[in-house]
Amino acid sequence: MQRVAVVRFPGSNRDLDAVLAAEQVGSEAYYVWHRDTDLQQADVVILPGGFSYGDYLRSGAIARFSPVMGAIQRHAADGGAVIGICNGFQILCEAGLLPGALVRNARLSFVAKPVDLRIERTSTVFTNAFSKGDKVRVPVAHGDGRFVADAATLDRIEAEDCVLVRYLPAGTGVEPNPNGSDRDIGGVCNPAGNVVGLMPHPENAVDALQDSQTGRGFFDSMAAWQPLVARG
Amino acid sequence: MAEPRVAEAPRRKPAGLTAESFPGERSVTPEVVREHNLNDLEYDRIVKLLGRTPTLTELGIFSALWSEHCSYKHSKPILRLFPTEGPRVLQGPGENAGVLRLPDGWAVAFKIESHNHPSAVEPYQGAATGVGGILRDVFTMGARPVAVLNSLRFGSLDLPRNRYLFAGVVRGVGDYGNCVGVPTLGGEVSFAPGYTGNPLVNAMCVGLLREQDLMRARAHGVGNVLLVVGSRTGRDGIHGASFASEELSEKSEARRPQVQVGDPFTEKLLLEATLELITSDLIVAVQDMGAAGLTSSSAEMAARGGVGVEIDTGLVPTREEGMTPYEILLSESQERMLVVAEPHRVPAVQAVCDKWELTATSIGRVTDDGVFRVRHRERVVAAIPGQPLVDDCPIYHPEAREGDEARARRAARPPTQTRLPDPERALETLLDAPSLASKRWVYEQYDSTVQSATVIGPGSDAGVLQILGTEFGLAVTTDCNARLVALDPYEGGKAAVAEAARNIACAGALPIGITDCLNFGNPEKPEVFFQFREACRGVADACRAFETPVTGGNVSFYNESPTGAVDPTPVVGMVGLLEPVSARVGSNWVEPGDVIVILGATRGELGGSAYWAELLDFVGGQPPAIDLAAERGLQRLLVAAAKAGLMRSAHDCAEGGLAVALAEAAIGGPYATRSLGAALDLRGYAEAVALEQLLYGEDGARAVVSCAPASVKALTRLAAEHGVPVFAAGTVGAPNGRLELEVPGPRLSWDTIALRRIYYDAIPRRMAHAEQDR
Amino acid sequence: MSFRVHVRVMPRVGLLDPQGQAVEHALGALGFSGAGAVRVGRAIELTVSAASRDEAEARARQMCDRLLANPVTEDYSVEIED
Amino acid sequence: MSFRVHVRVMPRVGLLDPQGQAVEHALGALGFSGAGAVRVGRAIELTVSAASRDEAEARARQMCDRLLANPVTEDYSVEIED
Ligand SMILES: Nc1ncnc2c1ncn2[C@@H]1O[C@H](COP(=O)(O)OP(=O)(O)O)[C@@H](O)[C@H]1O
Ligand SMILES: [Mg+2]
Repeated sequence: MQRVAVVRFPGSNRDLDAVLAAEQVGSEAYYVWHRDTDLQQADVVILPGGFSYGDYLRSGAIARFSPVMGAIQRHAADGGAVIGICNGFQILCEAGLLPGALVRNARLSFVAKPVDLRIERTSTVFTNAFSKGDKVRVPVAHGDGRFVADAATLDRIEAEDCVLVRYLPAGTGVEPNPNGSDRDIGGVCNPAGNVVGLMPHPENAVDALQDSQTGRGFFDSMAAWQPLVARG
Repeated sequence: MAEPRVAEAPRRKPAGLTAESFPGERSVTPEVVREHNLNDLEYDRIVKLLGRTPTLTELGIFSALWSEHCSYKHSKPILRLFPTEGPRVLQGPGENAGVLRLPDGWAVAFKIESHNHPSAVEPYQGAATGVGGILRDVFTMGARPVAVLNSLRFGSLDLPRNRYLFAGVVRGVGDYGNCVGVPTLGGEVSFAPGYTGNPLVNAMCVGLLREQDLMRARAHGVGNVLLVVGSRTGRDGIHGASFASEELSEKSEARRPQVQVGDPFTEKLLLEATLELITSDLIVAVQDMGAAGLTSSSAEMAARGGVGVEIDTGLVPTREEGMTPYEILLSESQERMLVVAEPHRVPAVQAVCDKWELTATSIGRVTDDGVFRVRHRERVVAAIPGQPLVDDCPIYHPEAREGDEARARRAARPPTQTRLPDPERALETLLDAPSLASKRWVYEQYDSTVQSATVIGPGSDAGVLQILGTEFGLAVTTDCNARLVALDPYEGGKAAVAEAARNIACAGALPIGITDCLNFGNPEKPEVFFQFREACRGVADACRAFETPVTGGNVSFYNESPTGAVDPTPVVGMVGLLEPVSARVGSNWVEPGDVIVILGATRGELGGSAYWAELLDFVGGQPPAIDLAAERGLQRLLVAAAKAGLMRSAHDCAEGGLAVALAEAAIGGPYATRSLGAALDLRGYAEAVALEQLLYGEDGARAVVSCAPASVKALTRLAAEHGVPVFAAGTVGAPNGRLELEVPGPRLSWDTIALRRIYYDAIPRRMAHAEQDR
Repeated sequence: MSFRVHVRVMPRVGLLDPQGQAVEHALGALGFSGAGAVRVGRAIELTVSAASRDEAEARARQMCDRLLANPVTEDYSVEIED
Repeated sequence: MSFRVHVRVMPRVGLLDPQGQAVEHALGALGFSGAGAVRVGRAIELTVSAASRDEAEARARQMCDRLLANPVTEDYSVEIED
């Protein structure tokens, strides 16, 4: 069975949410404390949402120095799957595992609501169960969710097909880009697709009683994922 | 609500009540006594109790514990009116939070607290630390916070200062709860002139625990160790408790304590560490260092346990150099806990705290002489008999007399209109009124999905969460219509409980208990104390009728500002049990073709209505008398109908009456992709009453529900069994269609898209440039 | 004339500064020994048109009092670039 | 010796600065004409123990490169108090 390590930093608060969603798709999920350096043969590592170190200074800026990050770097380099959600995404950008940065929302206030996304790339650990162009509605909950990078980096991200999902353009009945992200980017991945970062929270849209279940596809993808390289 | 306390206090005359003053400390003069908000009666009692003049440190201790905030000296006798018992009650008033029994060995702990004065001074930090305090009250009971709610009152949004306070408070509530990771599932906000200069900020927290993990803040076991856990102690908020117990004025401005700054990150670590300490049985007791910080937490834990304590302020980790025992004892630095543990457990306790990157420092021990003794290293700076310190504050029975002008307002009638407001425009005006309009601008700043248990978030009648791994859930709400309380405190108090229960029942849940936050003016004014007593009687009678015991709460007096006392605002926070959680019901129409049914009768009560307030600028008249039997019947009907799966939606009629309830059901939820039209014929309903009364009257015990055509018969039968009048008013119409009412006279018709825009834009458009307000 | 103004808005002395604490802790963990008393505030840069340097400073201070700093929790300082 | 260091971390020029825009707009609305080009960043103050002023500055710069500033979005400047 697929082993999913959910990393807990001081201040993580969607750690349980990640475990529950992983269990929904039959994965074996367990916590790894940020001071540990052993991922316990994880197939997938999830950096969950929250406010690691209170998001003080910059979101993810302090957590990225946690002892566990070295193991995560190696895991990713070996082709292992790494998924950063919200604060986890911020940490991956701060750590340089993903391009760009996540800064204060354009409207300057925290935003919590469902948003509509379009799946841009499907050959990744977190989206392979979708078809390109699929639309999903999942909640966001962040204050620093505006994805930014210089024009050259943005062009490279697009050229290398590293946009994971985009917010939908505004329209009737649509909950559009909530934070002013460049080019409506809501998530990115590395070229190989084994390291992904996503600002919205699919883990909060998997349960039958929740408003939307379309987040489940992300975790079905995770469960179906085969490592690119045989793990050494 | 202090008391009841355990009785096995050692009554033997405590020895060694000697104490010396701390070097450099002012001596205790009449001025100093007055500065500490202690009157002659109280001071004399202190001297008798000690058999000597108190040291300044002791004076500070008394002024904190004998402040209104800690002693409830004006409210205790009135609070005894509340029903506090019932088969579900595991913990009633007197602990950090009340606790009710749930199915399958689960229990719910919940409590509401005010942070009005700090928020008036510094809205962001005041609101943030208010949330922090109520979270700690709940997790010190051994419960994991699973929901927060917030009940807010401000003056009109036309004034920049009010916009500034509103924006700052909402940001503070959000930033704190979001960071700790507790979803906000509900609340309320309203705006009225009476709150200008004195906003109300009440925060409620709901937590879940296994019954066997229930923890009480009672120190016992002579020789056990006291530890402070969490943040260092600074000079923050010294005298906060007494500050919260006087009117805001230049005088209080001058004495304003240093602002407390919240650190939600440390709070999150404290939460995890505390729950780990409790569930692994490492500690005897734990209490938040809230108002009056170390003083109240240690003295109250000792009194509850009927023991003494001795603490050494020299051991408390401080943030600043040279803090005196006085400052250390009275500091209200946030994110600190006081823990009692058996000596041999201390290393294990410290290990848990260290894992969560917190420090735990031993500062004292439990003693057998019943004395509250404080030393600073070698020097004893306070030695006070513990039980009297907490319990013997004089209790006052102020005069209660209704103000003439309140009686006059109730008797008054709105100015006779040359022309009645156009009924179609009237609805638009009401939906655009900030108090009635959608609070989406507010709750969009609050994380409502974290923890994966949210079933219905903000924007419906009540918030609903599921208890993972079980079949049941909880519904939560806060409610109070202060306009009604101001006009008729007794009926208004009943109405607050009734509206909360209606909100809970509309979600399909059975009301099981309440916590209350009683926000009033200066109780030494007869008209204020009248409002207080009568409102409490109303709350008490309603709670008896609904079998919803009061498990705790908070009294906030002295909510006065240059503009006078705030509207009396007894906020009711209610919890309901939803079995099964899958039976939950939302408040918006779902399906074209569904039948719209009005439950309950309409006499057309406009007294104290939003219609009169918003359209005629008239606040007056006799508010509706709340028929508790009818309310109870409606609640039970809604619960039964939900269980039987007969309803697609249910929404209570409250402010704005039937018309606003219909409009809200049509408009759809905050993220609905469309509104729904409807065609209703009200001509057969409430024939005797005039049109404006029919549409905008605020009679209680009513709800608008929709159901599949096939369910109408069963619902009607069920309603008859519960003695609730039913009227099938029409059917749900097309997406984005029109809302059409056949009434006596010309048909009324609204474009639901337009109504939706008005309802959701009302607050955002007023707050568009709030960043420039101060 | 116009002047480039640098405003520094810092948390009041004595007030808890959780952000400063966190940064101080992190610097220590990164092996930067001997870094202490860290405070984190806001830096605001703006161009102010005024007849003189003094007037520019005076106006900047008014802006701080009215908007840029929260008198209850923050202190500010103003510098004019030359 | 120990030095008081003032670090200013500002959003990279060219990068959208909504906070700066909001402040600029608010200043205008409050009647402060002729205030423009507002940027809002972070001010960090800390004490650094070092043998010399230059060493203090060098160490502060290391701290910025490692932690205090994000090279993707921010520029920083360091000043030593005397
Ligand atoms: N301060 C707030 N925080 C969170 N939710 C809020 C707040 N104010 C209002 N709401 C939500 O908006 C909805 C409408 O609130 P309210 O006007 O009190 O409705 P009702 O009259 O049914 O009580 C409810 O779901 C309520 O929880
Ligand atoms: Mg309500």
